[in-house]
Amino acid sequence: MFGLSKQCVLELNEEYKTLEDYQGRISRWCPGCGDNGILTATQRLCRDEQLPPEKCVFVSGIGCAARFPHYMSTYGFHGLHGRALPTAQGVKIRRPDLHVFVNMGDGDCCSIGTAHWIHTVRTNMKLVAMMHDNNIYGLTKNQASPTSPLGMKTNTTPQGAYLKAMNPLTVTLGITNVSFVAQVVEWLPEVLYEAIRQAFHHNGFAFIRILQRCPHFTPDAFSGLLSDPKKLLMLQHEDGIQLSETMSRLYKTTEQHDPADINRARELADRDDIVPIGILYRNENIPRYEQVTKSTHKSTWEQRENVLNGAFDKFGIDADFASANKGTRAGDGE
Amino acid sequence: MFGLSKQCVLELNEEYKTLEDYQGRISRWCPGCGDNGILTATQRLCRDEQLPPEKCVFVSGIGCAARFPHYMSTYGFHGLHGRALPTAQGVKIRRPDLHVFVNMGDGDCCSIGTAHWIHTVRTNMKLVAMMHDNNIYGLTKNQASPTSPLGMKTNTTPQGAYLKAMNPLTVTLGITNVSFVAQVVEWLPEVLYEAIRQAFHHNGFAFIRILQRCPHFTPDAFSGLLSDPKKLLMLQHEDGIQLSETMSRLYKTTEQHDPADINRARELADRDDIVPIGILYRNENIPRYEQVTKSTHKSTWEQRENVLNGAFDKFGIDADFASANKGTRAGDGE
Amino acid sequence: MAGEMKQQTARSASSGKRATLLEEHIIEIVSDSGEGAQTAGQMFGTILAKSGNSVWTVEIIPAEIEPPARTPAGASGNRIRAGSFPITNAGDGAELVIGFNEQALMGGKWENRYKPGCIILLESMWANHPDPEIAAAYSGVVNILNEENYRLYEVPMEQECSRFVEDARRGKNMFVVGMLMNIYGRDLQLARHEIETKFKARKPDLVEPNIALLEAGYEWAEQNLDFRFEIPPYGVKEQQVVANGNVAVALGIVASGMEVCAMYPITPATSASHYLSEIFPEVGGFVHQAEDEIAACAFAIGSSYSGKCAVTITSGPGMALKTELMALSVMAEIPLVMVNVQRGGPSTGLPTKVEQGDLLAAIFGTPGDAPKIVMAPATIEDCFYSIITARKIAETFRTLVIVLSDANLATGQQAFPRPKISKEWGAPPVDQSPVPAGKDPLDWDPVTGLSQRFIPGQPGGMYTLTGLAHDRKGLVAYGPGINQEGCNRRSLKLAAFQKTLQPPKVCGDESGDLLIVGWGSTKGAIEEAVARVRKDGLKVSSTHLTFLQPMASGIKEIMQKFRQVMTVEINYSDSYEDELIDENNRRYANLAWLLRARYLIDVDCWSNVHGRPIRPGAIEDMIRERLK
Amino acid sequence: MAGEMKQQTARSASSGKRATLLEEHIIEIVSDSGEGAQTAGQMFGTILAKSGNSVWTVEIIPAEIEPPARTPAGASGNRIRAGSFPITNAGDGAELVIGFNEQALMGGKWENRYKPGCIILLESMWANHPDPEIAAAYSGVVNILNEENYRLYEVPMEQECSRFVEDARRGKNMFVVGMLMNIYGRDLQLARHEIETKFKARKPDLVEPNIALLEAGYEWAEQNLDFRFEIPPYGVKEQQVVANGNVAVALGIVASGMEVCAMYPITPATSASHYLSEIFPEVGGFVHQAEDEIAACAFAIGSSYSGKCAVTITSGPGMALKTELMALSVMAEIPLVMVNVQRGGPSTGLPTKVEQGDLLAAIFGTPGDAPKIVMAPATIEDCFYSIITARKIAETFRTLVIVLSDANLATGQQAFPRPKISKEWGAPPVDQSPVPAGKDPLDWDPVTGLSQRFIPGQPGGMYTLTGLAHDRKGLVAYGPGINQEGCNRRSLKLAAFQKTLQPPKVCGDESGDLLIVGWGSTKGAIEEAVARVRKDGLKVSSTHLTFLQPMASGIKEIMQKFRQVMTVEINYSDSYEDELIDENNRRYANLAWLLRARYLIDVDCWSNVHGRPIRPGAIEDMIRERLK
Ligand SMILES: Cc1ncc(C[n+]2csc(CCOP(=O)(O)OP(=O)(O)O)c2C)c(N)n1
Ligand SMILES: Cc1ncc(C[n+]2csc(CCOP(=O)(O)OP(=O)(O)O)c2C)c(N)n1
Ligand code: SF4
Ligand code: SF4
Ligand SMILES: [Mg+2]
Ligand SMILES: [Mg+2]
Repeated sequence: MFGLSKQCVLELNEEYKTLEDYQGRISRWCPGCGDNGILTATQRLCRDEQLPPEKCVFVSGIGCAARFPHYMSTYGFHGLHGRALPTAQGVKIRRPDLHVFVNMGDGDCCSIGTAHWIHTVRTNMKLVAMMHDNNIYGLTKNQASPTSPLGMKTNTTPQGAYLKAMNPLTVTLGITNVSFVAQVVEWLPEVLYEAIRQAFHHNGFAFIRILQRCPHFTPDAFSGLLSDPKKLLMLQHEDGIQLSETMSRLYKTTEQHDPADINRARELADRDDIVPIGILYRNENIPRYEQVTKSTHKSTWEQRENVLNGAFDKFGIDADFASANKGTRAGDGE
Repeated sequence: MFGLSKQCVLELNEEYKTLEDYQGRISRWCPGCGDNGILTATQRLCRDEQLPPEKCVFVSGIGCAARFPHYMSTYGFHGLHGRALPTAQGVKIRRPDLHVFVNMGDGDCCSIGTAHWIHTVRTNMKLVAMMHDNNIYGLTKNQASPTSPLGMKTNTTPQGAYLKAMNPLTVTLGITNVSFVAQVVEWLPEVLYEAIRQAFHHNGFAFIRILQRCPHFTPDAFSGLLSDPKKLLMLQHEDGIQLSETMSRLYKTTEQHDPADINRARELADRDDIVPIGILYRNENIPRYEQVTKSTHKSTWEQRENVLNGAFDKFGIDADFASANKGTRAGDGE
Repeated sequence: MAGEMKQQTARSASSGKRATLLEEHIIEIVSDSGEGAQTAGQMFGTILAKSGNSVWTVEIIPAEIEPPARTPAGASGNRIRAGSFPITNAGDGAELVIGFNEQALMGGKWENRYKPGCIILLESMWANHPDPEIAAAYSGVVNILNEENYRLYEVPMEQECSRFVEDARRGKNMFVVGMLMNIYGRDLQLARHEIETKFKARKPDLVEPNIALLEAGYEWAEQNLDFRFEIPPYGVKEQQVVANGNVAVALGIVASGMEVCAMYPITPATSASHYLSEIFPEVGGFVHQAEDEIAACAFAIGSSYSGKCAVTITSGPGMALKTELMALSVMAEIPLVMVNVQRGGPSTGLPTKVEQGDLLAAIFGTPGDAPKIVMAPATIEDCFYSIITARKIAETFRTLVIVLSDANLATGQQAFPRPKISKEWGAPPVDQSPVPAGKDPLDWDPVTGLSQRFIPGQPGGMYTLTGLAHDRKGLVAYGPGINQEGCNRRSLKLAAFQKTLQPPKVCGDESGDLLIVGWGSTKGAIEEAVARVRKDGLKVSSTHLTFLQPMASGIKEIMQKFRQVMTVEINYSDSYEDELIDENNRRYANLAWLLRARYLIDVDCWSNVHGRPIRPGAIEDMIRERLK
Repeated sequence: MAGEMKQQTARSASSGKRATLLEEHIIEIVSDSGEGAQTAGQMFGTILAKSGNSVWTVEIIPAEIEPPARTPAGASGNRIRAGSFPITNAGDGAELVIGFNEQALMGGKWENRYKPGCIILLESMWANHPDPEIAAAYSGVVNILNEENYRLYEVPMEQECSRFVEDARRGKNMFVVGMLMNIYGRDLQLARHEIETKFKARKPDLVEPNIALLEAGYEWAEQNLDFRFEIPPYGVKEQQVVANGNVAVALGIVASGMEVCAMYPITPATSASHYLSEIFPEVGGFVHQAEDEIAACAFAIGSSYSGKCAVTITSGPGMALKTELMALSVMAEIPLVMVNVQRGGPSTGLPTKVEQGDLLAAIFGTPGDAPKIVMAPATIEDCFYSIITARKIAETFRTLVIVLSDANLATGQQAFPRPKISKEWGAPPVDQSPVPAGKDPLDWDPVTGLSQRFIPGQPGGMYTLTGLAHDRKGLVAYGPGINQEGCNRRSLKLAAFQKTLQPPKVCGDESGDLLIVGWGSTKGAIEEAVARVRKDGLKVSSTHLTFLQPMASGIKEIMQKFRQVMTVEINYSDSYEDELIDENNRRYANLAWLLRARYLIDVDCWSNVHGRPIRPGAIEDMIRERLK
């Protein structure tokens, strides 16, 4: 401590953010709801990374999961059902200084939000997307979601869901420009945290599917996984997640999986018999939309004046009247 | 001809449909537009299968490709941009007697229609979907589509498209319940026809991506493929497409690919260096939505009376008042 | 008269105490979620109805799925309005409230749900709670209630119940039913029967302890409460059924002959499809949960086009997403029924609460001219019949019919005469016969509005439907005359249909000082308020519109006979009380806009967006104030 | 006066022939697509403008991308209206038409685009075409034109041009320009200059043959045509720029300081984003083509929320899809500018044609109460400035501003005074300074309507925005009072803004027999028609509204001074001429509805959905008929 002035220490301490600094309103999810664990892991990340709360934006859609931003003390955007991703893209496009997170339910993301999910993966903007997958519509009280397993009785499928559950991982891994795909379960905080952390540091769009318990409507959805650790296939790799010793002792079904290997990632994602947990795929070299679309020009008023004057000169009556048509023809079509 | 009564012959002849019987209004696509070839192949299919024109419905969205139904003399539904697939599902759901075809552009299907594309694959209803992929928005005059190649100059990307083209095949092959995926080019009528034919006979949702020339806006999009037959990888298999001798002589880059092998299909679909042509994947054993959702009860008026009377008894004031609440609580939620 | 008590000497059925004779009473039971206040309320509502009262019940639903215990916003329960005259709405302030804890109770008080000074029966266990904060909170509330002169009775529910069951928390609700049986002097046997039916099949061992709790409640009230009420039955002559508006909609769908319902879940509409999902397969029908509202609407349109007339059910935000397809259905003349169970808006708004804020959006929401028919059920019974009517109109005129229900109808329960089933309700089967030569797919008789629809499968009928401008053959055509003709033809359907409508009835005299015009679920409350003030001689009448577009003839003539006309609606309007508001910028309530524009009569409006059914008492006060 | 010719003795600049002196003339040039009629029209329009005329040009666009040759629907070309007074619209029937084939020509005739008996210059090569059907078609048309007394001149264009170029088909357009130079007596040097600028850079070897063709056309006219026209210049004092409405919108976006435009292609809006895509990067801006309109709108909202005010551009069907997000922008008080370049509806309708059919949808389309500001540019110049204004209002009042342009403005070209650039136009930079304690994110000054927006990045401003009902802190709250307050506060913004609006100007006397009220692109035509009938002493005036919601004060007072009031609009309304229509069911034009509802004045309407700009002559006829 020699040489360190008292003032500095004080200031450092003052600025150090604790978990409480990221806590918004008290969460009102059901007791035992898995969303709580996801919230905690995310707050831990913010604390560990010491993210300035005012630089974080949590964008969500509508649903139980989508209440997430209210429980953070950062900026939050609790928007429309299904529209979290394009909103988040808009937030990020010209604000590289902001850390933008997206929290969606399985209905939010994989049903009404499908088009945005696919296209956001494609644009590969630097966002962390967490899909809270409880296999059900929680907030609207128990309707089938695309990830509801075949035969599950819900209020809209009282005779049982008609279709096999959709696998969001295989879809995501099929999208051109996919750059980060992880799957975790909220009841293993260590892996959950690590996936969010790696997502946060990923250079592009990070998609995490989080299996999330909904004790209220689907108490048994994941009971098989909970009771039998062998049902989880822990993906290990030096470039992926590395399990702690305790975890390794409990979860022994593991595979060395290199997140760079997309073919293997697709095969793993496709397995019906076991649930792969960890980083399925990562590629840090895919161009990011906010970067490739960035203009080299500044948005100063002077620059605007220049451009306007240029246009007015070009369209000036004394100049070239016909050029007013260049590239401006109102198209035909429907 | 012995033993065949004159009357029968006459009737047979009368009923035999020729290509003209499927021709609607004269097509108004640009000269050289690849859509014409797709139309011809489809009319040939109808003729070869002798489909009653009144039993065929061609559903489309909006775009050049989506004008397709007008050029057939069957029933046609030229609906809204992006909404062809859910409309077609609705047509088919309780009309198993109808042959339902869907024609969409790449924008129609892979941009505004993305969510429906993904979910229609998932429901696996018996429909033939042709995606006319000209890598551009034709009808609205030259804007980037999701399949426009990186750097392509269009009216909305005058500096060149920002993103690598989306690969509709890898996406489709990642969707749970995918059951038929083919890729063909419209300038090889033999393969085009064969893919549509196999799609027509497929027991579920058949998705065909057809690379389609748009001489007006993207004259060079496929010139590489046209000039160099080696760039096409012809998938051959006894369960897939088998090339004619002439074709085999011209197109020598081939692979024996079993359409049952989804992993290989995904790898093939993913190749950037070569364009696989043929049936990538087929699985005749995926349940079809219109079948699994079919009720065992008839929709007779008597049956309706029974059900109504049952409900009125149950909700009758002399009976069980409280049961009026069963399963009927207006949900909470957003 | 509503809420007014008359002293009587009659003895109640059950006890030696003097019972007050009432025409009606409003009871609320509130507990934490999971404590069974809803079950208690439903059971007691059933008993009241079975013993001859007219009953309206509404659920009190918390905003969260499992809200934290002991919170005002977390209250769950039931309101029961019972009377000896036909009850058409949830009424004014509750007159007897039972609270399982003081917080749940206070939620209702803050929302002004209780009549000041009403009777309150409050679980007393919290007084001595080990957590001093809880004890203090409890006694704070008790003080307030006493100060404000509520008739507060502290009831040791937990203590009493624990004599019979281990988990007293789960038994209180039957104890409460027992108390109510005593207070309202009903035959205990009726409640025993309810308990038996409820548990016999699935949990027979619960029958006995619950009956014990019931009897304990009854006995406790007998010993400790100094009031009894008697609400004489009202004479029901015909068979009745009880349902909420969403159940009625689902039954209407079955009765209308429709075969497909395509939807995407959204509160408060979803429960209609829940119930429909259960019964629809039994008539060969199918509920399709689509990936979103757009797909749901397109699916319904596709199905309708193929001859299987379809319905799509949604609420405001969902209707917003269907806007583009709504226009297609009109433009391409595909019959479609759309039910919008309105909730509080704008945007996600108040998902569980009532509003009538989607009327103008339903009529005008589609860009371009897309004339459609818009109707609104006013009662739960209407919810049933309006679907049958809507399907018929949709198919007859080949157009979109929007049925505007709302959260008030969706969650309220009421008895109505058991419908007499008629084969006429059903849809005709798909016509597969060949189309005669020379017929065009979009021909339309300009006088009757009728036309033959060509359905896939019909030989000779092949044509291509399009949302582009087109001629009568369905061929795309951009000529100015053709587009004008098409728009004209579609608009004239409304005119032709309009000629068939009957003028609305006037409730009250045909002329007077004030006419109140309403639409949708407010009917019961408006008519009750009007009846009340008319008793005092005020010259007020009301009329209620079922068809909002087009509107029946004769409405202008009705309005002209009154000095003032106003609408009462549950949606937003500016008020002249706001300093910024003047006649140049005031924004009117939905129906007021429509009436003003069509009839050029200075129709005023009184509306709010409190997210609750408008109470008859509030309307009454407004009228008295206005005519003072 | 418009279209009226006066015999003069003056000699035209170029020839010895007598020139008729005109105040204005309307020229149409039509060819098959690809034959260059558009280029010819643009070039001659430029020359007319440079030599001092006021000019309005409109493109004639075929419905297909590459339509078949020699078809009426396939015609491509240009209309030029030039005059010696300010020309504000495309005018009435063309007075001189040049056709490259008789089919393209007949398309315009069927659409009544030509003045009966006007001059027609028609390529004569088809007369002797080897295909007898073609030759017959040609002579059939020639017969018709002669019978109907058109002044038909058959011009051997192909034959003349083939003397100079191999592919005469591609050279005819310059021959046509040459003829026009002679007919209107302009200095040939001007045209030579245009050709040089056009080809010099990219195809220098084309300069010479094109000039040869030009001169040949000039010479041919000199030798063979017996008419010449002179349209004197009108005195322009200030610098002018020429643009179409979509270019003006794009320039307005640059000038407004916005940084993001999110869109999805749709006709006729897309070309605005095409041009913007070219220039926006130069000011650090970005055009995002989203996967659909919903994503585009959400993207724009996200960007605006983060402090980078955004615009989204669309047309009717796209606006329909954005409906839900429009309400979010209002509810969550996020500034957003939405440009809707209206086209013919409903549904896919008439994608390339004009309509003003989205006004009511813009105002009322969102379920629930979502008060937003709706404005409409009336001229191409307005297109530029309205975007600047819209951005300012959107940010000041934190709300949605919808700018309703249309296909008429989008595709018309006109000169207007070169804007004097002002720094005031621009948006303030993103405020990143800490938020003072005690401030709430949704506070709002009830008098001025002003509020401080909290933008991500600002320390101390953290809150969660929501589309659910919420209090001033943005906290979700379902209480009745809070929702009422929120709706009220959002509505009062409109009232506060309304107080700042000036009453519209009256064109003509302040009182009279008839007032015509218009909005949007019809302004020029209405005012011209009014001016014409006023010259004959009719007591007619007009007024034009820029703000449709809210509307300025004083409109009622203006209307009250006229015996009759009506709107003229390009959208659908029922007409009393239809037997089925009566006052109980007539559906009014969009603006007429609004005026009737607000002012209770019996505002009539005259409107159509022909998909074309309304002509001054048609309005004139209607007025004369009405006041007969
Ligand atoms: C446009 C629209 N449609 C429907 C809804 C109703 N809605 C709210 S949340 C939700 C789905 C909730 O499921 P999910 O996304 O899985 O989230 P969870 O509640 O399970 O966390 C739905 C359908 C809505 N708010 N908006
Ligand atoms: C809701 C809506 N948005 C936009 C449009 C405009 N639009 C018509 S076709 C089209 C895209 C055409 O591209 P594609 O689907 O690839 O078909 P193509 O013309 O290339 O065959 C668009 C954007 C529309 N008609 N409706
Ligand atoms: S309903 Fe399920 S997902 Fe929603 S808060 Fe409760 S437990 Fe969580
Ligand atoms: S624009 Fe392209 S896709 Fe459209 S018709 Fe022409 S060639 Fe075909
Ligand atoms: Mg979920
Ligand atoms: Mg395309």
